[in-house]
Amino acid sequence: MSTKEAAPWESPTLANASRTLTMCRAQREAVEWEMTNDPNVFMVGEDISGFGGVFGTADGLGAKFGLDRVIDMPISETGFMGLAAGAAMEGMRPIVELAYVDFIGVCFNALANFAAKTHFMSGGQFKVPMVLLTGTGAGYSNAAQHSQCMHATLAHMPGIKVVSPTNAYDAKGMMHTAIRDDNLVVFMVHKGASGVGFMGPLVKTSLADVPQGDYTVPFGKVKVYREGTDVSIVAVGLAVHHALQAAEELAKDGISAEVVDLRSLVPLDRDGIMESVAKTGRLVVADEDYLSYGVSGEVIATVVERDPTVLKAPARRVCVPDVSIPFSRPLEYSILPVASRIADAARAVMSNDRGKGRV
Amino acid sequence: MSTKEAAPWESPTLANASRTLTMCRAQREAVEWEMTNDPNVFMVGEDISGFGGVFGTADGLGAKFGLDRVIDMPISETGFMGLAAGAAMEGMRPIVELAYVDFIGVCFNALANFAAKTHFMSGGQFKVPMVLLTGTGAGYSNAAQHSQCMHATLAHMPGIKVVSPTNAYDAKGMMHTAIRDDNLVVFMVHKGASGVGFMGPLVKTSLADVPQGDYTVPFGKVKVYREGTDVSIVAVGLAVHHALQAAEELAKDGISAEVVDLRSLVPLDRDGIMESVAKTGRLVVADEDYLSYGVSGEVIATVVERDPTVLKAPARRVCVPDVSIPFSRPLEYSILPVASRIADAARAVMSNDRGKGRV
Amino acid sequence: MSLTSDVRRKMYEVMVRSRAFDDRLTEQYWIDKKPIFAFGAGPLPGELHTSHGQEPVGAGVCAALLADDMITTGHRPHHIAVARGVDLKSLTAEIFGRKTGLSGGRGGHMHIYDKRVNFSSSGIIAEGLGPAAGMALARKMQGKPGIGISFIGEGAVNQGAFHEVMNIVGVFKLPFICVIEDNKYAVTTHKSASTATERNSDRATCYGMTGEFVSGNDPDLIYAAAERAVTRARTGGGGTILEVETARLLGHFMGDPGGYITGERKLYQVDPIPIYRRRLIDENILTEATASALELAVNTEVNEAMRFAAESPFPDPIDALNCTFAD
Amino acid sequence: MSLTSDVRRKMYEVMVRSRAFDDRLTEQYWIDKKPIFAFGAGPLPGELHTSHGQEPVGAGVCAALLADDMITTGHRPHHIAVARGVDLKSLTAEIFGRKTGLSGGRGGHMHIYDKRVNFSSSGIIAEGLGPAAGMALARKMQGKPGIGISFIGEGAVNQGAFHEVMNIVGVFKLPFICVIEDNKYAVTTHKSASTATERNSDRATCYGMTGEFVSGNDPDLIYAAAERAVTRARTGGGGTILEVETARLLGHFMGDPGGYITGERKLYQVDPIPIYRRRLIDENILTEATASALELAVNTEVNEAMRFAAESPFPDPIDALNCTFAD
Ligand SMILES: Cc1ncc(C[n+]2csc(CCOP(=O)(O)OP(=O)(O)O)c2C)c(N)n1
Ligand SMILES: Cc1ncc(C[n+]2csc(CCOP(=O)(O)OP(=O)(O)O)c2C)c(N)n1
Ligand SMILES: [Mg+2]
Ligand SMILES: [Mg+2]
Repeated sequence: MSTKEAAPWESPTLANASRTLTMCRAQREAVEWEMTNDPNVFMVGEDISGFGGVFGTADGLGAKFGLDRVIDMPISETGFMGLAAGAAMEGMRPIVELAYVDFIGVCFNALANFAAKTHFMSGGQFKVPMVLLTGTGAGYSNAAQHSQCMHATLAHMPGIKVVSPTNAYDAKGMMHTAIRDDNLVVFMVHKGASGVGFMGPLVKTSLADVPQGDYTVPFGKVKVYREGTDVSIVAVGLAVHHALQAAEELAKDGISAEVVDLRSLVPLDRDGIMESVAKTGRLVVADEDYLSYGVSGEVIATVVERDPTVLKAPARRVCVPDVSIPFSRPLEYSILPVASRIADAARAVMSNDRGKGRV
Repeated sequence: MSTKEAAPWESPTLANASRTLTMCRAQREAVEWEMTNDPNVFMVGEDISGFGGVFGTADGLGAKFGLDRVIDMPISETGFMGLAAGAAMEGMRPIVELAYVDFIGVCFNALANFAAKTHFMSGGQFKVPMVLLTGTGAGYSNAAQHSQCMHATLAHMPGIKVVSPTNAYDAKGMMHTAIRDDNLVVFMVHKGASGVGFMGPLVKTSLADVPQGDYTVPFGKVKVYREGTDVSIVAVGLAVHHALQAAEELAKDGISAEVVDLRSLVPLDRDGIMESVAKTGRLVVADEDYLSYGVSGEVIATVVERDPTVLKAPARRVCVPDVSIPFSRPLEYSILPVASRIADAARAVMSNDRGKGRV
Repeated sequence: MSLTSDVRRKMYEVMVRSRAFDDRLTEQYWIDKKPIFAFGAGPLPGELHTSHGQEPVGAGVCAALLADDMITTGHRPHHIAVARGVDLKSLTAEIFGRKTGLSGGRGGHMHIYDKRVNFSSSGIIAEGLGPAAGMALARKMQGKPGIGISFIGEGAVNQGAFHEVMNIVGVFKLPFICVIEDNKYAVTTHKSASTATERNSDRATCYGMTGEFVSGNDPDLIYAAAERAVTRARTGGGGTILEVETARLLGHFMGDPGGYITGERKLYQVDPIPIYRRRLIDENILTEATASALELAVNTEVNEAMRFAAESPFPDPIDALNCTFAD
Repeated sequence: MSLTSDVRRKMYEVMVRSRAFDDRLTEQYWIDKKPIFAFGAGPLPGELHTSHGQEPVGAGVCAALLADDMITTGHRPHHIAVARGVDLKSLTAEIFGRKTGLSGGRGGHMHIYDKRVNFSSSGIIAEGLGPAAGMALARKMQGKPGIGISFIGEGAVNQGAFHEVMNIVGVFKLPFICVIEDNKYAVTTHKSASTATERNSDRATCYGMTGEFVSGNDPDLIYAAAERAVTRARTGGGGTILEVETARLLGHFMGDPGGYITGERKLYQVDPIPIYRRRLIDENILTEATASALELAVNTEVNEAMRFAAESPFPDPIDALNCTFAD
């Protein structure tokens, strides 16, 4: 496809020789490396062979590896999730793209009851090494059925590893790790941070210098993006970038915020969370998923089942307040965990003001 | 069907004139009352017309109301959940039976993306008054795909009310409330407490005297089964009965446990939780669902975002430790929130022993 | 009903209205989306799937329906909404995310609901099928008139929900029509690469339904087939799978240049509106003058709807917190 | 392969083994479940779906397979597992929840996995179809032999997964066989009340597959049809939907008295094993003496498996905490 005709889902290329990449470009390198070096790795999904899928992760891979390894599927998610699981049971390492995690409801059984439980139910006889690459998140007026995060929906079920990188370096390294993992790994990337063409301006803090060759970033370790002493902002996905912005704002008020990226929900780095909160004594959790029965509760509980006395003030959560994602921009932005809401929550925690700022 | 030929899924009848009922008998009365008094109420599900469904909730209703109001469906859960939602949008009040909540993965989209969001997405134009009656829980060696609770899977999604009565009085009153509610209500009953024939001995604390006529039990209020001063055991579903047993044991050790039944996960009675924990200063959450990203974290977070200082000791959770439910009895019982595990957790909380008892 | 001149004029008008609507939206859509494309930018954010080329399906099928009939559809709803008579101002305002929109801005372009005309659309593939069947069932149980019609794309047929609902329709002989808009593509994937049968209407026999295939993207033929299906449904003759060959003239959504539609396949991307205009003039149903007058009137109406929407206030943020539950 | 006397004797033996296996399990199952029935009670807790009457399907199809072929099935797996040659001792021990079981007691009767013979079963309706197709795809990609076979019930056909996977099989021409065991009932629901078509094999044309229907619950005919399907799959002829009329002689699961099977419908509940025995003796494939000897040997073998299982230790509780993730 000529540049003029470039579809918007192609990721913009950054300055030519630079190795500063977007997440989707970085992921793509890992996929390409693995497909080159391991004949068992292949991709399935909708509209991936010609157009690289909605994330551009498969961009050009159809042409390079052929339609037998980058396989376009009918709109039959139950069918092809099951297919991928079966192929994995026979030694293949499928990477499946589900463009929007919102669609998971049509194939949840194949993932959570079959792919996730086969290793257990078979007493370890079968492994199901597969990666589910899926896009999360709101912020571009795509409304209730194309904007969800559903972090907890997946992380709650046993047998699924759930990761969500927030920058290009991690994206590539964690994609290598995911493909080499012998389990079902759900790889969630917020559309707003992925660097995919149709989402407009790049999120600067998601760009990173990325080594050329292969390398792995292990699962189950938080990443402290920014150190601080007053309050820990523990976040996942795009909310990490909002938190970084909030931390800048807070710094102006003399509040030193530590920004902790969970990166991986399963396994969860409970020690890493505790370490930060024990240091700062204050906790704000920022998550674009729904508030109740989700990541935010789990992070808070993690601290409290270790030691509630580390908390100098009530913990606060900045999440989507248990409503569907609205279409209209002012409605949508009012319920997302944007920087201003996170900063407000942090300020409230600092002033130990227990009334305000809670959704 | 003659008594001799009684299928095991029929609930045993208790002493004749007595109004002490099992949950499934009590629920059935509410369904029958509503079907008699509201022509818009009808049932759909698998194997309900002749045999009353796996819970006996529809027992005899097929014969009484005919196959046009107690409708047997093919094994097409996506199809008939969507069908029920559409009927509800046109003013009907369907009660849908999904025998085991484990099957929800084949129809999660129709529920969580459609039925649950239609009221919101239509700006209030359409209502979707439907009840999903479903069975939860383990404890009878039915293994990984027929033993789950999945409380949080449903409660996490906006637009779904999620309730789980634990005794016959509540079961009937909450069923009336559910049928009259203008929203999707998921009515979860633990098979082990429902009193259904195939589960063997009845759980005594689930039986209750039940008024003959109709009455409602509101959603969103915890029920304190047993008052106590030392530790709050907040539980849901069958774990409430385990907690009651644990409380008896604990009493022998001189520990006064308060047993709080959430009854309703959405809406959640956060004040009710706080009231109990503020009083006792100690918290154990017992839930047969998976530990992480679930009810237990939400309950703990609820306390901590109000006031962490009420906790005299770290909170503890007694849940399924993020593994699939194993078939073999000793494996299964080792991971369920049985009374002994709950009592151990409470004792640990009392002794403020932060090391032991956590899964 | 039969294919009178009035019906045909009406169908033409509906097609023109739908096209004008999509054209105006397209203009709005590109504001602030150049030079850097971003779904979220400009006065009309989000994905936008216009119906350019598929107008005959909405026009032809809806012309055969009565007010009581109930429609569900999916992510590409405009031509059907317009043909059904969804209020144009509230529809536009919804797509602009305004307080005056059908759902007060909560829904957006993929989630169009207008209870007054029994219309719903939502964005997950094939998800409207079960609800439309359920609506039909409800009316049957209530002894009220009305059949259920669900529009899906040819790609949506491969979703399990299609199979489940068609079988339920067959078993319970529900008054239901599944309209399959076969525009040959699901995003970039051609029907031949995704579907093991050429004509999805052939599947009807497996479901105790009647199958009809209409080729040519021709409103007159679509109307006739829809009428047969409607009569069948109303008279206890059961459900119909009505597959209609149509054309998606643009990309999957705005921003997709559709460069993968090449060679012979381009031949099928023919605009049906000028063809129908020509025919109605040739058959003296319209004259050049009446056609132009109609087009002018419709364009004025659409422009007014756009103005109404653009001038309407945005909703209050607090509106995000209501309508989750009905009370 | 052809229908030699050896094959037929082997099929008879497999049927007898499966029946003996189910009979012994049934005895065990009822221990401590009377007078009060409880799924969870006794040495063999949980739901138990035996295969009484369906033995010809397992025997007939598996006789036509090679060791490389891969099977998935569902909640009623015994006759297929036995026919496939799943190790009887480890199988029994698994159903008894013992450490020596195939999955160390984690899986149980609905979740039978034996990688050595490429066998899997799991308990959600129709969930094995996609995996079997994927296994077939894997072998194709690896250039290794082996076709995918998935067994489902006639009730499972109404699950969306059936439609999705059959279409995928057709589009990609996968070496795959879907065996539908038509025992007429899904729990209490008769096929005629749940399915809008009489023969599910007729659906094959919609999926670019070949359909075969075998009536009579006859192992010889099943074998022949399976062989045709296998040959087709191995030679690039694509997939087959093979529907086999069979009989569920008992209730859906142990404890279901099956009282809803009445009148004419009872006529179809005929035990296929004595009929086949009679035929083999009549055709001089077996004698009364060799048949009895075979039966005795098989019963001894089954009894030994039961003893092995009963005497095996239970797993350690800690085993619940491993095998969630592979490392
Ligand atoms: C379950 C599900 N899977 C995938 C998508 C993404 N998606 C949106 S439209 C579309 C293509 C639909 O093709 P078709 O049904 O032919 O309708 P058309 O766009 O041609 O009108 C896809 C794959 C979705 N919305 N839902
Ligand atoms: C998705 C799903 N829905 C419902 C069930 C419960 N269920 C188990 S077996 C069965 C009947 C299956 O009938 P059929 O496919 O004909 O197999 P058979 O029992 O006759 O062998 C049902 C409804 C399930 N396991 N999974
Ligand atoms: Mg299409
Ligand atoms: Mg059956």
